[in-house]
Amino acid sequence: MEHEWIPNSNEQIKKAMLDYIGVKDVLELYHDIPKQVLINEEKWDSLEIGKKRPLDQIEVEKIMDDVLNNNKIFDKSKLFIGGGAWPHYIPAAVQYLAERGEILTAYTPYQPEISQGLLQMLFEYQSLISDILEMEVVNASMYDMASALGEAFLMSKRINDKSKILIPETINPFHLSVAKSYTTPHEISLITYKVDPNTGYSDIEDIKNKLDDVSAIYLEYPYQYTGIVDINAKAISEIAHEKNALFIMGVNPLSLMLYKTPGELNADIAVGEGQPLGLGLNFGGPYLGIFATKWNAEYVKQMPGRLIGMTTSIDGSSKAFAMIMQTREQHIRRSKATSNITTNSSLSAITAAIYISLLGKKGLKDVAESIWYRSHYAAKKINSLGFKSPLFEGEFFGDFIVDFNTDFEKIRSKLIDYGILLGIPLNQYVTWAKSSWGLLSFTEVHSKSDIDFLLDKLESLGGL
Amino acid sequence: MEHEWIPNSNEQIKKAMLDYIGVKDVLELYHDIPKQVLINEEKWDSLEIGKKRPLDQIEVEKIMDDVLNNNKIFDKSKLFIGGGAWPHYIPAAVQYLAERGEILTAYTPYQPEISQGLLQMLFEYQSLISDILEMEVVNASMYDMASALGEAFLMSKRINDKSKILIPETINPFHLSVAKSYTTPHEISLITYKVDPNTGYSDIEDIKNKLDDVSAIYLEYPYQYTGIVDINAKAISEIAHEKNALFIMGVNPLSLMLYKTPGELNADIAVGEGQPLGLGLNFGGPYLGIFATKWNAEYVKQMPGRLIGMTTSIDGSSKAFAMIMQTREQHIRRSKATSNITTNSSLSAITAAIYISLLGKKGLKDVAESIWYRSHYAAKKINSLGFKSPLFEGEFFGDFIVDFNTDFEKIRSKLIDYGILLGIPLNQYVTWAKSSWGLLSFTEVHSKSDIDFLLDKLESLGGL
Amino acid sequence: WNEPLIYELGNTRKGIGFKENNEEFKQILGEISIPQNLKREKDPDLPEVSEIEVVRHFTRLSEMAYGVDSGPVPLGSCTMKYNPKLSLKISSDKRLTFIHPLQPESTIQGLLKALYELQNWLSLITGMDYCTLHPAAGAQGELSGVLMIRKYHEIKGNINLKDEIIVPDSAHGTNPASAAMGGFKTIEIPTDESGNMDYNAFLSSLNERTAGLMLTNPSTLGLFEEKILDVAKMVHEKDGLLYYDGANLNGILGKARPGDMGFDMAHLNLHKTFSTPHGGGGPGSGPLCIKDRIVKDDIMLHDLLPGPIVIYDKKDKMYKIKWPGKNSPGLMKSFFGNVQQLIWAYTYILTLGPQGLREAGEVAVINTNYFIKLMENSKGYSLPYGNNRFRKHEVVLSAEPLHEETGVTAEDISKGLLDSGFYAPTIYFPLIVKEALMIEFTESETKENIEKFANRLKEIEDIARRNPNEPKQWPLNTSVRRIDMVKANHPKTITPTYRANILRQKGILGPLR
Amino acid sequence: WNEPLIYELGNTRKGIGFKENNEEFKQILGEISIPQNLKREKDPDLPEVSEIEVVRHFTRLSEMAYGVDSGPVPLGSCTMKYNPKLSLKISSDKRLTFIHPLQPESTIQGLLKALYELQNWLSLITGMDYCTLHPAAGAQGELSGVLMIRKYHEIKGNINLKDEIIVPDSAHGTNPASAAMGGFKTIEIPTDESGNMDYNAFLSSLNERTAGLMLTNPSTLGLFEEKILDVAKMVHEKDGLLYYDGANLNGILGKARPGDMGFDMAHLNLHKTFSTPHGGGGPGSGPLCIKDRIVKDDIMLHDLLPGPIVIYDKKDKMYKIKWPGKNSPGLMKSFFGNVQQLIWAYTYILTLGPQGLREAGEVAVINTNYFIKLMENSKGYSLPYGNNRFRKHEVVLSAEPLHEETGVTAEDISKGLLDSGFYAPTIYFPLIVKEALMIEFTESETKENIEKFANRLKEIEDIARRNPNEPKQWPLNTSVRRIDMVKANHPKTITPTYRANILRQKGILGPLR
Repeated sequence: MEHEWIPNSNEQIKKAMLDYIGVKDVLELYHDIPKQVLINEEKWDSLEIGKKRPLDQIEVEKIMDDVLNNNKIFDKSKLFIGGGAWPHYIPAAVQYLAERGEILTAYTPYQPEISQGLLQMLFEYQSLISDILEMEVVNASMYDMASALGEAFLMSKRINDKSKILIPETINPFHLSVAKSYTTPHEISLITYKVDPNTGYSDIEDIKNKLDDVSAIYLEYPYQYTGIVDINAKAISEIAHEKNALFIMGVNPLSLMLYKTPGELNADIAVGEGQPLGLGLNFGGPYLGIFATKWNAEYVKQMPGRLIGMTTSIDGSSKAFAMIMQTREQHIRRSKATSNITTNSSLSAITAAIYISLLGKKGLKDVAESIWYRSHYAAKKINSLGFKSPLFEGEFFGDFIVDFNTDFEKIRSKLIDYGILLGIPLNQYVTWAKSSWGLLSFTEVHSKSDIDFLLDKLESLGGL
Repeated sequence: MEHEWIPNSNEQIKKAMLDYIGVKDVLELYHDIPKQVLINEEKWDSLEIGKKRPLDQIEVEKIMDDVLNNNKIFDKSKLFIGGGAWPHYIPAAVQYLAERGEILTAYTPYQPEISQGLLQMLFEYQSLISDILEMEVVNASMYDMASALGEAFLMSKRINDKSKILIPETINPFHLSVAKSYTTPHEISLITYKVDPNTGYSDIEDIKNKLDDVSAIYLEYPYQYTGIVDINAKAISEIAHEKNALFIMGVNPLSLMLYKTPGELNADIAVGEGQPLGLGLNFGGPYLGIFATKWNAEYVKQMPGRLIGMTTSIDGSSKAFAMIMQTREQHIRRSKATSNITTNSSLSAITAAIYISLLGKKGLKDVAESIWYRSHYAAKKINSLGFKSPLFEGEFFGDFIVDFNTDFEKIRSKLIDYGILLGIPLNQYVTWAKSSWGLLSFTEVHSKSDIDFLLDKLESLGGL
Repeated sequence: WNEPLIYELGNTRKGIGFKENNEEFKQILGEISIPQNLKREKDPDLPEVSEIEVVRHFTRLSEMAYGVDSGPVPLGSCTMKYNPKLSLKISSDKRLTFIHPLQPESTIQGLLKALYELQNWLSLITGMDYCTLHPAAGAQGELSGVLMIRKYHEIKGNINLKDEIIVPDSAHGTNPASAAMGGFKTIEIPTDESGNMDYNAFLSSLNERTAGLMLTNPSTLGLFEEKILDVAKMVHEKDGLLYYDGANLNGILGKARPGDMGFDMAHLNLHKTFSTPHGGGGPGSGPLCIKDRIVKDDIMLHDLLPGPIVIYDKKDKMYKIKWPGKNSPGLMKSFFGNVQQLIWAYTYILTLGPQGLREAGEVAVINTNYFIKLMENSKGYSLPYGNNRFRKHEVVLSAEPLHEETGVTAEDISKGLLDSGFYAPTIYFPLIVKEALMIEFTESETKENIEKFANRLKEIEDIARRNPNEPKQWPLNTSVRRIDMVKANHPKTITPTYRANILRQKGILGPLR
Repeated sequence: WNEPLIYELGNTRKGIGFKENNEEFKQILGEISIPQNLKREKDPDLPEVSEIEVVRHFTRLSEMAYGVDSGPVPLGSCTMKYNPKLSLKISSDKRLTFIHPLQPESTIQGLLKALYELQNWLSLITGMDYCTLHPAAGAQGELSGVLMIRKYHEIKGNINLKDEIIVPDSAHGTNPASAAMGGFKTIEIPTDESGNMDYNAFLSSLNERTAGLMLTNPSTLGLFEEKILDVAKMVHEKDGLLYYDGANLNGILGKARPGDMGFDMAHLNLHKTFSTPHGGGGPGSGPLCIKDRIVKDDIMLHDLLPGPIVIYDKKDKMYKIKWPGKNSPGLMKSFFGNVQQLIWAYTYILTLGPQGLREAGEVAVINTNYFIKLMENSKGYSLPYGNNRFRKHEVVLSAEPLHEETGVTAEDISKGLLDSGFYAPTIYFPLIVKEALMIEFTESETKENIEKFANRLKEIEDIARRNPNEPKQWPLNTSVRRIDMVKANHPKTITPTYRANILRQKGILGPLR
């Protein structure tokens, strides 16, 4: 079957190659496969794979148009939903650059001499994140924040071999599930500490009561399911270090443009979700797991994932980049490796580097301020509509909970008719929330008129 | 006003530069402009340009979403309309490659050593078109077919200094208008020859009666406003050459995959519309003017536009490409140049080269055959609905006229409700058509089910 | 890379095809039947390659090209500014690219509104009254203007008398070429010491035969025509029309407008002032704007526009296209215009607003004069014409001093610039400057790059003095060394297509005679 | 190019910003008020550059990268095939990229249907019963499988007993690493002369502690495990589960299915077999497919899947997502999966259909064996293990003969390949082959390129014999020569970020200790 994606699929070319190999038929090349296992052509071709026949590209585009059009298509400025992934503005230059074929179709840069551009981009990603976090070591990416968190917990155990990790009650439930998957085989128990029901801040006393054999205390900052930026961050850091436990932070790189950084708060490990840095929502992926640690050889040795370093050519004449500390990795260390990760999220990391470069310090701060302003404006206005908004009184960034006094899911459904997707019905995901609570989210994609449109529609549903 | 698109717009940078120049204020650099002419800042800034203030990119995208959404958006498979520009399938690789920045943002390759890639692409365009047309000389592009035609007529006059050019009655009316604009200053009269009202073929006798002082006979092939492929092409060629007139053809590169070529028909000049070769409809542009001529030094010397040639480096060690025959062009010859054209449609030409390369001989023939099949299928089926279809009995390709017995514009309006855009109401553009005539068009983008959908809707309008 | 021709990749594979697509039709209609004497005899000798081969081929070729995305392109009079990716994204949106040119107006109100606004914005930017967005490029805009001049005098019954168009000797080649295409003779006026058009020569060329004047202002020397108001008055007194070549508008953007200087018409190059990409040679877009006036009786100059304009019909509350009527020379191309470029420019103006456009113009001018200052003490390069005057968007240096001293030419210097990662300036133009280097950074270039460029020019000067033969070897770092232009143009070896090459090899094609 | 760091481009300009956007909010809310002890003290030292500088920077850097779009990337076990631009266009469509992961199911029926179909297709391709599309990459798919093995034995009450996983010594490093992350010990089995897992060693390693076996088939040597059915039977007898590493599925695509060989679970690397781009290191996507079976009572193996699956609810006539329940180890990442990759693979399978997938597999195998034949008479390279056997998708040559003769290593050879415009193979892997060159062309490579590659290997052999020092100097044509890896990793000079570099220069940061 001749196909444009398979150059040698032409019958004459194949015949010439088979002749040269010295076989009559391609089947001869498979003669070592047990007969019971080998599938015959007819059977294979009759399987319900695709449309059971090759399609022209024109047919494929038509089908995919159907696939995409058979969804409710929301304008991104009408998506008021976050909870671990947020609609953001992505400048056109980001996608253009990240999709250039030399980057998109490259493999892991095993041959550094011919991949300096790729390596430099990844080094720049590490560096830019490093400056945002104020931490000196950043790896070249993890799958996403959740898996980065799982790896952080394993790393903590490898460092101090203690078995308990304290996590906040209002942790992102997806992160929790993943953290459990990762840690269960290694006998780490995840212990929840409480948050204050009024402020949404962590309950320091509760933490102090649970410090026995603690390997690490984890703080989500801001909490993705409440939007609260915990004022006790510094205190928790100090408590952890007093007990020789690690302080692990889970961050949003954008909020760090305004709030204290893991570096300032003396975190040992920081993980974060890089999706806000120029990546789409993509119904869940791919995203970008940020992983950073302190300038500490033991930590770096125990760190999972790939690291790019700056060095020079052997003759010292030019700067050069290469993968470093490879002895931690699976392809060399095998069962002793710090992680099994190999393919990570390099292209997401490069995308983030392009995004950060395009905006620069001022642009990123603009975005953070936009998020702050919009969410605070919306919270205030929704409150004036007669709802408890925000539910928690603590400092918040971007996301906040509103108690709508009635089933939030119903409100959400009604608004879909206006092309609005409003927030997350929290009680579907966490046990601590009521069915009347919705987690709303606001970013720079929402203009004042977008928010006012939402307010207007919310008001019109008043009688609900 | 600091802006991301103006690197030196930072106030400090500007100040440093102005200081170095030795002026206090940027206005000093404009002191030679008469005071009455100079606009002051306030006045300028108050002009209704854009939104009267700079916008963020996010605001611009919102506004442009409105601009684009405030149109009726037809799926391309529901566009049954041609007449000089046709909906075609454009493989994704075409747009990706043509938009790569090194090509998109390049200038005319005045410095060949650093622009070999660009020059080679243009040379390949010339070559690929040359093989489709079977003519040995093709220029690097004109604006579109209409302007190419105007230039062809001027070239003909330059060659034989005769004053009449014969053109068909059913010529594309836009082409006619442009040809008149170009030729009027040069005292060329455009004389119409008739087509047979039954077959749509040219009236040879009428041509023979009009041969006095004829510089060229022009044949549109196929006629874009009837779809007819003229069976008299060969005869016209011979008549022209007998009278020492030029034979000029206007072609569709896709139809040439099936029909006799300008080369076979001994045309002296061929022009054509390259839009079907991977370009969008774009509400009228940019398109691609194809311009080809015979292997004849006098013709090439009189040819308008840019030519790329293959040669070698001076030491002969490697193949190389460069602009050739530049002495014909305006930047050297000024008022004696063959044309004033400089910026042409290079990127369209490159796009066409990519498109042709991706499809290859077989793929292009597939497209041509698809067009033939679909248009013939539709013509037959519409006929069976009780309309005269096709109106002309001659051989046709892609486009054909149907007499709907009632005001065609009304039928077209009704179908818009179904998301269908059906054809061109001919009598709005040409005098020889009735209001009941519609020019329909079918290409490879229309699947059988798309056409059947149209037939179904047409039938349902029966009572109209 | 040394990339083979696409033909050399062979013809044994399969490209993208649609064969399957036709099977169901074949069953209904049978095989394709084409009259024998219309049937193509032999399939064309096109390549047949797989998709990956095409992608690699053009990827590699693109890496052997150089655009603004690669680095500075200081081509004078070309205004190679940054082409924003924002505009690329919007102008290649399929909601735009699949709008057919003959769609009913009622289905494209969003688009027509934008085009209507663009007409207005360009009118305000140029100080004119009407704009048609029709011309496909600047040169076509010029021709449109020339044809309007012709029509103007024709309607007034003077066309046999009015057959001369005045053009300064510093003008772009397109000016005389456009005038000629419009059937006019061109009268060239020399440039005076200060870089203005020689006013006395101008006056003595002006007469009853004068149909109009074409002027670039600022000129290709980057200098503003100081006597422009007098010139306009004099031309108008002879009932000539003043045509403004908009190629250099970036030099006075937001500071002065052709309409206020007395010009009757002006074209704009959207790829210059309004950031549409040049695509390695086009497509461009050359809107033509005019200041309205009575031509004769009730015929206004705007009735002569050779292209459509969008109007707003207040009664029907919709935007409509007004196609040219009987007083127009006709159309210049099929359909409305190069709409992708128009929408690109629309987004550019929208983003910058009047403040941003002014800033662009100012920074372009600062960049030029900063560069001139950097070069001030260089002995090898001189600044001919108006040596003490500030330039606007561009500057023309002469390498004649260096040439006289060392034999190194403007071309050699260009190649030396290529070797250091810059594109070269426009060279040997305008013709009135010997060994001309015509340099325009636009507002898109950084201070650092301008400094590097100046340093490189000085470095070349040093090398030329130390070893005058070395520059003759340049370029060294490009994908090919200097090119054999004799072979390229010789009748026996000229090769405009691969087909010609093959037929010549087969002995079918002789020399080009 | 020698491109500076983005930091070196400076911090004096302005990037894309949204300042204006906040003015109207500021008027209502006043200045931003953040509690003092939560306020960041100092803005980060990020670059501030203009848009054109960023575009040029990454354009130039991309030209210093090498992907499948640049030329052949014959990395063994990486299956670097062509990444169709069709799929790129579709998977980056904003109708997909702006779907939020927690959108109501009712609003994404089109997407869920496609994902549902993809699950079915992958099940049929692997001969399995259920697939979760959840894992973010192949290695995460492996870990998911290992966690399922763990859970399986846990539910059966055997987890304290079952603590060993068998892995052949030719396995990818991820296999033992994943087993370890799942809390298992790995038992390595040597490879026999014919390239199979040593069957006797396998038998003697098999015991009551055996929790499962992880196998790549065809192996990293490109060889099919001939005794697979016996192996499966034996492992199952010990109540072990068989895990199939799908990295090499391309070698038997359309010819044999892991489900038919007795495997209980398999992950797929969509970037390998199903053409999603690797992006210079990810993101990938590693769906996990399983053959269902009873675990205990009414608990089925599919209940243990650590990821969601899409189901069709016939009653509600809609597609829904079934998230893992209490018998699952939990999720592996946030949300559904790497959906861009999934949709890419969906379009790939849709385009090729079963016939095209089979063709892809067959041509990949033909390409490998054609290359082996081309290399047959070369003395410098040997074919260790199963010397007389056909390979499937890849082949491992040993440069040990050449190394012994000339001292030239696999690494030197790689660099020589870089110099001729190829990417290099995977080297020094699998560990059981000395001076290994692991070569995989996939079905995307042309016959001509395979021949050129073979010729270049032979040419390198000749050069090595003539002048053994020359290869030590390679590469010469890349943007940088060989790299100082000692400096790269030394505690005093290690530089993982620009920040570390700056702080070290300031004396704030010491050696990494």
